[in-house]
Amino acid sequence: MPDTALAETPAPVAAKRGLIGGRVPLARLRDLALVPAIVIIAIVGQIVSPVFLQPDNLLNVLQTMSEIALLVLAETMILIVKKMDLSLESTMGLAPGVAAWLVVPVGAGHGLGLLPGGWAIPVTLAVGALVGVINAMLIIRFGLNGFIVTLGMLIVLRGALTGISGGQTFFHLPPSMLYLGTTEWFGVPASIWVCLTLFAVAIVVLGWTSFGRSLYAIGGNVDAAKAAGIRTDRVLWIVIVTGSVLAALAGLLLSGRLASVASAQGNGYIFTVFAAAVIGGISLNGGKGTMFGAFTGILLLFMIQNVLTLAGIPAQWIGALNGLIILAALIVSRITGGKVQD
Amino acid sequence: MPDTALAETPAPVAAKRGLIGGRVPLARLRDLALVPAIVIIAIVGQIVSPVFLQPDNLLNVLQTMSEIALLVLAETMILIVKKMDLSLESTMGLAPGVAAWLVVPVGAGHGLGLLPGGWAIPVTLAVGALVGVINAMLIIRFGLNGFIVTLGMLIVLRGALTGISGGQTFFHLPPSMLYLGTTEWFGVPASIWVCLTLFAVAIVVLGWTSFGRSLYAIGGNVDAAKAAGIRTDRVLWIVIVTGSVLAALAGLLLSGRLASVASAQGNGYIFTVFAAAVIGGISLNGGKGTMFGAFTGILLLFMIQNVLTLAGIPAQWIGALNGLIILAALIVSRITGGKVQD
Amino acid sequence: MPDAPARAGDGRATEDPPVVQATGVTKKYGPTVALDDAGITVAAGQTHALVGRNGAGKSTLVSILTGLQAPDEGTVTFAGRPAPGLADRDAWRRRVACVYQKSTIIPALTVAENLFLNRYDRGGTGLIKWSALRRRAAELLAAWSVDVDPARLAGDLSVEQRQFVEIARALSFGARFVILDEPTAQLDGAAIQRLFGRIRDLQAQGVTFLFISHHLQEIYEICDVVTVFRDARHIVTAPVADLPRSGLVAAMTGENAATERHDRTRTIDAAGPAALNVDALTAADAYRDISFRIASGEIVGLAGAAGSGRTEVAETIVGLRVAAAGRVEIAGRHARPGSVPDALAAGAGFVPQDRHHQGFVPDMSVADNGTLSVPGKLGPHGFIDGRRRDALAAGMIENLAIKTPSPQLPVSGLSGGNQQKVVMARALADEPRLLVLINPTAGIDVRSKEFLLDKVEQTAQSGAGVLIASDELDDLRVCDRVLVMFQGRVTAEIGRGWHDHELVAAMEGMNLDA
Amino acid sequence: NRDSATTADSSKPVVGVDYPRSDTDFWNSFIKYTPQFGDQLGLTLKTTNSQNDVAKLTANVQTFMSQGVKGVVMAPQDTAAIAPALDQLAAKKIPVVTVDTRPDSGSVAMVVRADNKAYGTKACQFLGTKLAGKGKVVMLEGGLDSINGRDRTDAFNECMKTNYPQIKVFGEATNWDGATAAQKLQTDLTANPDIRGVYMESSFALSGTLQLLKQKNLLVAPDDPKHVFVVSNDGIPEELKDIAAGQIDATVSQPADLYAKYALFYVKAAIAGQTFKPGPTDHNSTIIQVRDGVLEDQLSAPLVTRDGATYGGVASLKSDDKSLWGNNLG
Ligand SMILES: Nc1ncnc2c1ncn2[C@@H]1O[C@H](COP(=O)(O)OP(=O)(O)OP(=O)(O)O)[C@@H](O)[C@H]1O
Ligand SMILES: Nc1ncnc2c1ncn2[C@@H]1O[C@H](COP(=O)(O)OP(=O)(O)OP(=O)(O)O)[C@@H](O)[C@H]1O
Ligand SMILES: [Mg+2]
Ligand SMILES: [Mg+2]
Repeated sequence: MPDTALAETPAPVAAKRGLIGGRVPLARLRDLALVPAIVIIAIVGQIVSPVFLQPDNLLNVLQTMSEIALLVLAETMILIVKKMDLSLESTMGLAPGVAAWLVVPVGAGHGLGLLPGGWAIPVTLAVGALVGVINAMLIIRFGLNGFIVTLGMLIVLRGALTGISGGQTFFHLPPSMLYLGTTEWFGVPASIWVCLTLFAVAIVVLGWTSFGRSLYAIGGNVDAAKAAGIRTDRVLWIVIVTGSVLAALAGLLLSGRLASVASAQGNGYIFTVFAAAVIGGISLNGGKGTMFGAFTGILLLFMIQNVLTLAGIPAQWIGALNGLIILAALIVSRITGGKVQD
Repeated sequence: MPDTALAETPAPVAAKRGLIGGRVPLARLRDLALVPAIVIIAIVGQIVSPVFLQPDNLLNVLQTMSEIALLVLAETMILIVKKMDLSLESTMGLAPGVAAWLVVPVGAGHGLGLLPGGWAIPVTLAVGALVGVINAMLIIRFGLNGFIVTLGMLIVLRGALTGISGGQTFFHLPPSMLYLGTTEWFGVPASIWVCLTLFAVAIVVLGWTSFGRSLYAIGGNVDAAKAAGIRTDRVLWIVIVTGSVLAALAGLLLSGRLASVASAQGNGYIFTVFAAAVIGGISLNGGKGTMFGAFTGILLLFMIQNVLTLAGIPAQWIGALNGLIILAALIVSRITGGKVQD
Repeated sequence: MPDAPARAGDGRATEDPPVVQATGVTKKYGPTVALDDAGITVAAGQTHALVGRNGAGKSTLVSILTGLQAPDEGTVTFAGRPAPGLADRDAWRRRVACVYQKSTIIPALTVAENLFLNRYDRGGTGLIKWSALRRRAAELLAAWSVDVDPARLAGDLSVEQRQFVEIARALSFGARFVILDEPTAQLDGAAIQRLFGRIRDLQAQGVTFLFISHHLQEIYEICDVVTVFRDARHIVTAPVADLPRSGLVAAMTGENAATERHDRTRTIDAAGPAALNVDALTAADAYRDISFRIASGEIVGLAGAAGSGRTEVAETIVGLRVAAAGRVEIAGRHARPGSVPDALAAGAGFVPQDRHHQGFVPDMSVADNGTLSVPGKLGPHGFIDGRRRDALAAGMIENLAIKTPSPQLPVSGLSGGNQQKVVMARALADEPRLLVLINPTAGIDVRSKEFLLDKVEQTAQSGAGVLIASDELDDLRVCDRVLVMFQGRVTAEIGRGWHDHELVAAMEGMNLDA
Repeated sequence: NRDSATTADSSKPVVGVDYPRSDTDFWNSFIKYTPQFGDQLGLTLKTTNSQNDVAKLTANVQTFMSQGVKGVVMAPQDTAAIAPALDQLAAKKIPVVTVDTRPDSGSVAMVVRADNKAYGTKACQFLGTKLAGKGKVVMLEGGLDSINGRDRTDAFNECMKTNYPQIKVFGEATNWDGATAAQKLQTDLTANPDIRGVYMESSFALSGTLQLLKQKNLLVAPDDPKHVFVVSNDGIPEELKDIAAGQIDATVSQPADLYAKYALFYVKAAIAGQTFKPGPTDHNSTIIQVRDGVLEDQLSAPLVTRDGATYGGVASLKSDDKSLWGNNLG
């Protein structure tokens, strides 16, 4: 809300900032809001089980979160420009699903075997891009509300995967689809490298390039962005389509890791994605939050899950405990982050 | 956009309005945006199966949608004041779940048997109210973002139900819990009466009382509402708590109809609830839309499902088709409803 | 068209083509005609004023002249050459810089980034160099003597600071032609003078200005030529010297001879019960120890520069803020601090500072907005009787001459002046004993302004007390006395018949006794 | 192929079949078999899909009644909540056969299912024998809210406790989701590298588990001391292939074909007014009376292993046995 400056002299704000932040702008402190929570969870984890801080276990956490982290990355970009994409979770299943359907030979793997294995990755990414184009067309070109469009798409795409797979799991994926999900580079799973690299790239792009800054400008005030000469529609197209392609990539990683495409792949992930982004400080009203914050958000969620698993909490109470910790992390992070949220 | 003042003599606007609406303001025409879609579905349904328009089948549609329609009613109120409650779906399960847990005798029904059967309904509604109070406290009092708070609550409450039930279904419910879900009044199931009555009340309250009008004022511009002397916080409290109580009531109806409380009761309903509200013309940005519109939204969704069931669509493709029809309904309704959406 | 397109700046013979020329411009928004075959010619070096009532099409012309929108018909030329394509924003920005009426500041970004949005400093890697950017921003702000840390979030700035950031940004492009759309509407006197000083410097360097304002005296102060728009059409262009104030107003309103306001005679019942009694009101960071009394029938001004605390005092009285100490009595009743409903119940009527922010709900109808604070009058038991509401609204529309085709029109569809009238109508809806008005005429054209102030006087005449918190001299002229605030304290009380400079000096904290 | 609302041929009674879900391999096989056996038995089928939601199932039952079906086959995944729908069907004298689950109350013509408790026990016996009664195993449970999942979990735990008390079981709820299962298994393997057995309560976790073992270099021949014994559940073709290839060690074959076949067989019989008595059947199973008015045909769900040996008293079939449904699929 541009108009909310009530007090004509916001001197106290400045004073407070001096107190906490010194030379570091508050905005940047905010990115670190979750760091204390992460440290606490790490300590608790280590107390619960000495395994927690072992490299193996940490890699395990990173690997299991890598695919959903890509969804968080995509959603964060999209939220920053003040749009929304709920259909990412379905794209994550459908894109590799279509590839598997076309590539996997007839028989036990349930595919059609129409294309050679090498086509799998291009097809996956192309399906992702296509979904993005449809979403962008409906949202940007026809001016439909992003929430409803992508909610509709979520249902359609999920249904399409059930349809082509007949509800069955595709097995016998070609080696190209398995590669990223299974290889290790320098002793660390490739999917971790991919995830961390993409986050690093996104942090740089969003923080230090004019394309990245234009995302914030658009999310903050689209008319002002237009007036400043930003081609807002083009940026929105790029963001939405890239988001879907990233979701397809995430699907590829997950399919590779599980060596299969289940017909329910990705179902329900969008809740976690939003929770991570929002806990990580991304505003649903656009223009606010950083990639680093989003990353800490998803990291925190997966660390909590890992600790709960290690602690051997009775299965029936894991859900409630998980929720409570998330809620607590959220409240704490917002209290330390200061001020009423929007 | 505050600055888009129209001309001092916006006569042309009036002319156009006259053209379309006559004495009916355009805003009210919008409420009817889904009526053509409903008529089309009804015709298609009748062609697909002569059963469709039989009273039995229509009552079936109404009864099946009655519980979720109450969630839509609750969410509509909450969206109009520009808040959000994702946790309604969990409240719908937890509230009757707690009642059953306390009331159902030890043994086959999985309960504790601590309270006599008559307590079931008060306990259900009290749990609903309690959830509402917690949400309201976190959102209004502590200024936390409603989306995240209720997303957290969704997980916590769902987990709590799994926790107390151990994942099992409560049955052997006391007669008081069964009553509303099973009785018929004048040959029509009680839950239909309850649902229609509450919608009628909500239409009157929102359209013709100053309390209802204050909801729109708050959603449209909360600062202006405050400056106009509306006790905004109090109204928000009432809306959020009432929403949760309605969700508990919806849970009661569903438990009564199914004579049990499953530990997954309500899971995933929130998608449908949002889809219905938004298709029905409720804006996620607050201050817009009517109860009648929301009602047509949920009615349309359930009619689509019923027609698809009657048509005997192959199981795998029902999901995709359902989504496509929703997407189409949405696009059509927004095109006839006119103008770019927010 | 009454006049041929301006042969502007008669005095200075210009062989150069005009800096900008728009001819035959028509622009429609759906059924609304915002510009109808209108045009303007701005010669090089000129400072050209553009005036007209709310909704006359001024801002629309600005958006066409700055390439934000294409006209439906008509042409725009810069220095004789056709305007660049809409997509080529950089070409536009080389030709013309603009401070738009609507804020183009992005609150979530830092001041530095707002200043250099989309034209960042890049290092060798192609990445943005934030330190260089901040340095440049600091220099730019220093040049404007705007005391703001460039690393601050723009959303945390005061309205005035934000306005200056916008102005500084517009002028930093180095364009030789600058458009300022109501730059002074949000500024106090001192700030306006600072802006004008800066404009004069640039004028001396030959920069051309197009200046839009509802403060007519500013036109006379810094402009050479004035163009008047009315009802989307071009009416007249003339050197300011040739168009006295009355002629200007007549051109704007289409009526001859703007009626001079006659002083109404009001009886102030000084002995009777006070409409407002403020006693030792203190809020730690805004104002200290404020005490005054308003009798029924009395109009009291609360003047002061931005940040003097006048707005905060007024907001405290109606319950929008809570004071740390002190007491407020409205019509003899102690209102619970921080409760607007209580203040309204005690008999207050209220026009908030910024109508867009606190004044109205844009998507609600004129009738609903007008009756928002009087639910009790609309029907029994909290029900709303549509006919009663519409009748009440029709009364307001009639009484305040609100131009609207129907009470059902959403307020967002009204022009600014009429929106303000709706807010005013609501304040008057419950026959208030005390009327509290904050900047009641901001952004309102002259005609509507006179009209609203006239209504205020009428209200006082009927026995209500009025408090006007404003720094607009026109608003304060209707007051029986003016309390001047400076840095949170009441520093002077001035009776009727003051001179402008006297009041301005008091608002700036100069001690006149010295 | 499926006959919709055409001529109501009296010799082809109309039967409503509700599929519980269409997003698992097992139920999709069931969905494939149903029309086949429907044709064979001369039935006209109306089918619906309740997507694992009992509220949808009751709505579908209403629809069946509006459509005038003579009998209903369903697989209520929530065995308690289905009671009111069963009562309504009973009131209309429409016989019901439930597949896979047994309703907690109400009467049905026949329950066609395999004994889920036996699945858990068989898996436990196999793992217990293979591990010689000691070590650590992970059980990837289904969803807590599934009765079949709970039966398998309880039976597995129970059997381990009584027969192999030295074996430590890590039970992990997975919500029938492959990615969740992989995540939890990975955590367990990290914390306890000496885990030597995995029981997956359904084939959903199959390939994720194998990938993980591969990543951890634990996918080795059965005679290697590092070998992790994997028992799956369902008997889909992929599992049988993996057993033959030595990747996993056993599965419990849940007979999707027999489910479809006998559900339709019993519903047709019930429409014709035929009744059954407890005792052995002609298809290698036994009908038992589980409570008054409820008969259950407990189809055999054989343990499948590579060698077809007997483990802890449980006989098994070889993975290439022609009687397994997974070897007869299209
Ligand atoms: N984006 C828009 N959509 C629809 N109508 C518009 C839009 N922008 C302007 N208008 C209409 O065009 C007309 C001219 O508006 P404009 O903003 O140019 O007036 P103005 O002269 O700048 O008034 P003010 O003095 O209040 O700023 C008005 O009737 C206004 O309502
Ligand atoms: N909008 C912004 N305004 C100011 N700083 C920002 C903004 N966005 C990001 N930054 C921060 O600026 C920091 C980099 O600042 P720094 O002054 O080091 O820039 P630089 O480009 O490396 O310049 P130099 O190397 O000359 O110091 C990063 O921490 C980055 O997060
Ligand atoms: Mg304007
Ligand atoms: Mg640096």
